[in-house]
Amino acid sequence: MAAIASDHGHGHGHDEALHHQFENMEQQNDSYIVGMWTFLVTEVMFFGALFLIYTLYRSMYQMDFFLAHEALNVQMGMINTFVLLFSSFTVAMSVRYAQLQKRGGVLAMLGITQVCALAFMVVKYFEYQEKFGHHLYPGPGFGSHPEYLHGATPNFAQLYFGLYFGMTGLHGLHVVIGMIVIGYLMAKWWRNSPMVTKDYIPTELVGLYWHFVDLVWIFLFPLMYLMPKP
Amino acid sequence: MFSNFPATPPQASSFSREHDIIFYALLALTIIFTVMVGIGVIYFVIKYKRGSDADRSRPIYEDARLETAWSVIPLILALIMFYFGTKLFITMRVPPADAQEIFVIGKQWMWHVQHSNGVRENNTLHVPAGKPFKLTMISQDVIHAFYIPAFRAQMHVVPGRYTTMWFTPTQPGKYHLFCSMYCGTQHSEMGGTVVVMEPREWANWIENGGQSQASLTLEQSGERLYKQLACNNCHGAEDNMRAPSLYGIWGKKRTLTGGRTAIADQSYLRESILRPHNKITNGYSNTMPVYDGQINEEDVLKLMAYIKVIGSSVGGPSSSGTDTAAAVLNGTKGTMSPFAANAIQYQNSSMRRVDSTPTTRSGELAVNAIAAQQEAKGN
Amino acid sequence: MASTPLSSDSKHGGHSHVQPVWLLLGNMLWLMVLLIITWWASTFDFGNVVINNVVAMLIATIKAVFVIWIFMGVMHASKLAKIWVVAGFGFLFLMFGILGDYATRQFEPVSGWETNVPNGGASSFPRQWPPQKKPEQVGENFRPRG
Amino acid sequence: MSAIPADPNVTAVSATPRTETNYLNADWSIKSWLLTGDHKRIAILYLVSVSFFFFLGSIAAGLIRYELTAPAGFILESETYNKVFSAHGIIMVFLFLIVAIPAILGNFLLPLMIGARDMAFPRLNLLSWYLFMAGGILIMGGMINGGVDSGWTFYVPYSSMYANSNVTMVLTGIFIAGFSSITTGINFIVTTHKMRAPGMTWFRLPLMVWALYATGVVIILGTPVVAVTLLCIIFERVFHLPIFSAELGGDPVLFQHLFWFYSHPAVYIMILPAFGVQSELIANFARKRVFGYHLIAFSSLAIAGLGFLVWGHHMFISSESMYQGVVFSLISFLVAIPSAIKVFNWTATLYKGNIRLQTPMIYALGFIGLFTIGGLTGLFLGCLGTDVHLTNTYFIVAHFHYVMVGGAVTAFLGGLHYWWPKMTGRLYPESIAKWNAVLVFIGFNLTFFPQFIVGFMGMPRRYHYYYFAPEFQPYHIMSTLGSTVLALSFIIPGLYLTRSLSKGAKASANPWGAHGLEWETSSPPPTSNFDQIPVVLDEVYDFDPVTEHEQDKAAQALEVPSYLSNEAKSAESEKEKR
Repeated sequence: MAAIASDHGHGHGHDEALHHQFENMEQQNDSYIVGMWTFLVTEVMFFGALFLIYTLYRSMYQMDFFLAHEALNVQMGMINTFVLLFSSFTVAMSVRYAQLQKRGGVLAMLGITQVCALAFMVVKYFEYQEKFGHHLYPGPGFGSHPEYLHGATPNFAQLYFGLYFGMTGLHGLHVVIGMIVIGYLMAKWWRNSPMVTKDYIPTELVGLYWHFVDLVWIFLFPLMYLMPKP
Repeated sequence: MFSNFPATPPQASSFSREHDIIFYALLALTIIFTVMVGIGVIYFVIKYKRGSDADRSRPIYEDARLETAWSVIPLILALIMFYFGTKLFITMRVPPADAQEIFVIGKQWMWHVQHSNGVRENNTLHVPAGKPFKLTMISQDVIHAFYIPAFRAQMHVVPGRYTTMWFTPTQPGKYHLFCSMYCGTQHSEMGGTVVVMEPREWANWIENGGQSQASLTLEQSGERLYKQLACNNCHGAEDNMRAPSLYGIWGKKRTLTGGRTAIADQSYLRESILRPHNKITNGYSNTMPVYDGQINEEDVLKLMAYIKVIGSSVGGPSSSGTDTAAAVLNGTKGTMSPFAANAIQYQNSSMRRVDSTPTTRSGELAVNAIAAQQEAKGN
Repeated sequence: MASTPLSSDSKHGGHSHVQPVWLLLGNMLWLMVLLIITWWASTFDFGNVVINNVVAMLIATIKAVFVIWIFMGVMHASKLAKIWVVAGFGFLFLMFGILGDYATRQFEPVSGWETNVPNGGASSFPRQWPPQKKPEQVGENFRPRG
Repeated sequence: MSAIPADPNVTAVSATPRTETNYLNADWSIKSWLLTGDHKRIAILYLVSVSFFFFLGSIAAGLIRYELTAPAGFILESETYNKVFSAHGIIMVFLFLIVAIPAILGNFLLPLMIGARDMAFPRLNLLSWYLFMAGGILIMGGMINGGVDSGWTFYVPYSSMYANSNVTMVLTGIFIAGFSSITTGINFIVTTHKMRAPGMTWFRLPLMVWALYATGVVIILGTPVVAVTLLCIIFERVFHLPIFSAELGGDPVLFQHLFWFYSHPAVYIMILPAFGVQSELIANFARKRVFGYHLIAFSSLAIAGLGFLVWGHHMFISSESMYQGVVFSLISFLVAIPSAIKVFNWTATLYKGNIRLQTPMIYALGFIGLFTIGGLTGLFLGCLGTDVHLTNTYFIVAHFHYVMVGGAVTAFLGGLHYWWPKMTGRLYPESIAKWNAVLVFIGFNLTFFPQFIVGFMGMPRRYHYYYFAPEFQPYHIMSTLGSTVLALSFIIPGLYLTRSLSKGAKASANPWGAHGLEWETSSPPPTSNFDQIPVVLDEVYDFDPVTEHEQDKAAQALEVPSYLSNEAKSAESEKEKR
């Protein structure tokens, strides 16, 4: 094959945010967006497997799962959903400000997102604490206080709480990772790093991740907290 | 092949022949295609080796007809093999109605087999040639697989779920029995022998209770348990306020609360014993205690056998006393009436481990018969 | 370059499309309305639990679509990104084909297949825990080593 | 025609002048290796670590084979034996096969083949290696610290409740190694989509790139599923979250569904890149464009897609529904067709070629034979009636070794030899390598063919003892004999390839006279791959066997020795000049 010198010669006149392997910003931005979506697809499959397990067991043990779910606190779940939806909005706003290169706006919006994430985790903490206090954690001591089981068969209630802790726990882990990443991004903005100020893509990627975390919760909430009586 | 250097497993069940025909057909296809590709490769390599004077003009790089041909022809052959393989598989998965049931429990690392008349054996399975058998299997711990190469029959044995397999042995002899699903340290030693006997010989064997003795048939122990657990307090001869009667329900369609229906088969009954609140018959409330964790797998099998007997009776409890007694005296012990079997409780008032005291099978039968006669008089 | 939006770099508009505030705000409020509808629908008895479940999942899916379409900017994203979104969820549904196994067999929810007591208890077949070194060898085929 | 003549004799002389600095000698510090973002250096890091794991896995394989020569064993206890075969499976699957071709050859070649300076995400690529090493170290740690005896399939409830070995640590390692796989997959996909040189259209891509792209798709869609499934076992063992526990109403068979939903496509992660390597080798050594380029490219994608629809054929007898079994059997038969197409197309490529029987070509021809047998014996297992008897026996062991070792490992060795001059800038000794390739073929068949027979006879897999069935012994002895030959044939390339690093003759930019962008740059390539990004004007595999044949004839008339010795001579003369 012919090797002819291309116009996109390397090593002249590109800005600081451009990495060496790319020819121009457009290629770089496209690559990052496609890469992030590819990653989100793996995340979809990751949580998808858990949703599949949950769907199967819930269809098998409808009554027990319904009875066991009565131990959850719907108000707290609602509050958390509101908090996450709102934080999704603030992240979307921060991406907008990043595109317009308004540093103050970005920092403010990411700050609010951090507060929301923290609020989410605090509510989660109280929920978990209550479940632990009621001996609803799977394992040897499970269901030693049957009044909290609301009449569900202990074995299947254990299955339900196993999935509850597994799925919300993994989601919580994603929230924590999101908080760390947003914190890192905020530090970059704070220090006026050209990596973020010259290029809105890092902010956009973090935004995509955060929306995905919100997305998972949108499904988790009705599945875990709002179960109809079979 | 030489007798001490075999290359094929023995054929000892009704599936073996059909399986081997499909196997050898696939083998023929494999050989034909491999040889075809092999000869093609060798021929081309020799002919078009660098420096050879072969004609290389006008090479072809794509040919729709050729490529379609070698997509479609293998596809057709594959579909033919699929058809025959599936046909055999469906035969293997659907046991005939007259198959005699054997229960198999797998555990680390042995097989426990219970014949329907209560004879038990460990790591061996005695079956007669020419009679279909259905194995209902469950595991107590991890997943095992019940594998008899000579029968070309294999099925996983899963905890928490019954699996079934069936076969008709054809050739008397001794064959390998393997656990083929990895199950732990002594996986390779979890196995034994399948002994296929002449039908008459087997009848004798089963009559004598096999190797280990069982004083009660599965149905009899089931009935004893039924009484012990006081099932009959609620599930009487006829439907009453508290619970539906179990007489005559075997295989019947049941209407449940909420309009759903279910067939009263093994799995339904099993579930209803262990977790009755899950499927409640229409018109009843959830009053039955949960036996989940209260009774073990063996007990469920016993109860099931007993419920099958009363569930299959048409006329209810009062009709069969004398008939069964007569049947027992004649040595037919297939469908023993619960009341006949019930009498044994008087004989064995103290609970003893089922297989701890070896007694002869015939003696036991005599006891049953006497008890049944007494009972018939009482009626 | 510093004063102009970065979006002007790209001729195609692409994903650097700046979304108006009213769209983002409106989307959030609409999602919150949907959330309240979700809660309301869960308390409402449609007469059949299946309908309830379907409605709940339908609303959740609508919410997800709005998050993906507007917040995540798929609305303005490249065709490739759109393909990945569809493919991702497509394969997710493919995986739910696993449920076909359970739908096509008479599934037995079996529990209590053994007692929970570790060492025997009522069961005549105690689970060996910890596993014994040698299992009991009974029957005619006791197989000596060697 | 291209700027560089197709004839190797001319190429060797008129090769691009060797640039003094290349990616290997750019910086000698250890730090520069451990913090590199260069895809070529990462490939070398992978090569070293994967070879090490392959060595460990092979030792386990040898132990298994020798133990099985005696019906009652003579080296290991049952418990140790179980740990050894589990170690063999886990190392070979998760640390060798899934990684070998994509992460070594794929990493090295993908940017070179499409004319890019690097992968789209170099730092992610490096992270992938670190995750792989972290996973590998955890897995090895778990094996040393208590071992793992649940087999590489980790079926519950054995792995979740009954195994007394260190399953948790090993699973954590596999979980982390899975993310290494995912990052590699993301890199492949984005690089293929976004980093192609100008003029490199989709249908000018080498088939290797198509195969790697398909592999990337399978990785990112499948791996997260198995990751979360294995995580559930970790949860069950550590936090008592009962997800698959039959005692509490969970379903152990669900685990198998989820596990095979990944692990069947994982088989394609192992074999698809091998198909890619195979296409490259066949095209180059037959000096001819691959027959049915489009069909091969699309069949790679078809295999990747259909591969996700056949997981159930691992579960025909595991109490899966009969109806689903029938459906899966049908799709399994269908997925065999794209593979068959590939085999036929490779064979047809040889027709009217100008075939050179050099080492990589011998591996490639061996691949065709072994993969044909491996693929066709797969039909025995996809066919419902015969699967009932053959599954869980040595038949299945033989089948997947024919695909995995006969296919993937053979292709890996062939590809390694083919691109060795490009990777290291050195030539390997041709004659010993050629005989060794034949030895691999013999050793392999001797090892695994008897296992088909013993499997048909009913020998279950993962059995430590078979003293109760002595009729199996002759086949095990044959197999062990073959494994010894096979082990020898794996050690020899290790030795001569290592030796060639210092003693081998220097390679020109294009020692094979091959076509493809990776041969346009010097050997070894400079750190930024190309001095200038190439513009692609030609179709892929633009060989001309007729002209080449004429040139060969002319060269013979002039008594010019074959180009390889020519190459060696020129290298020696260079040495003398110095």
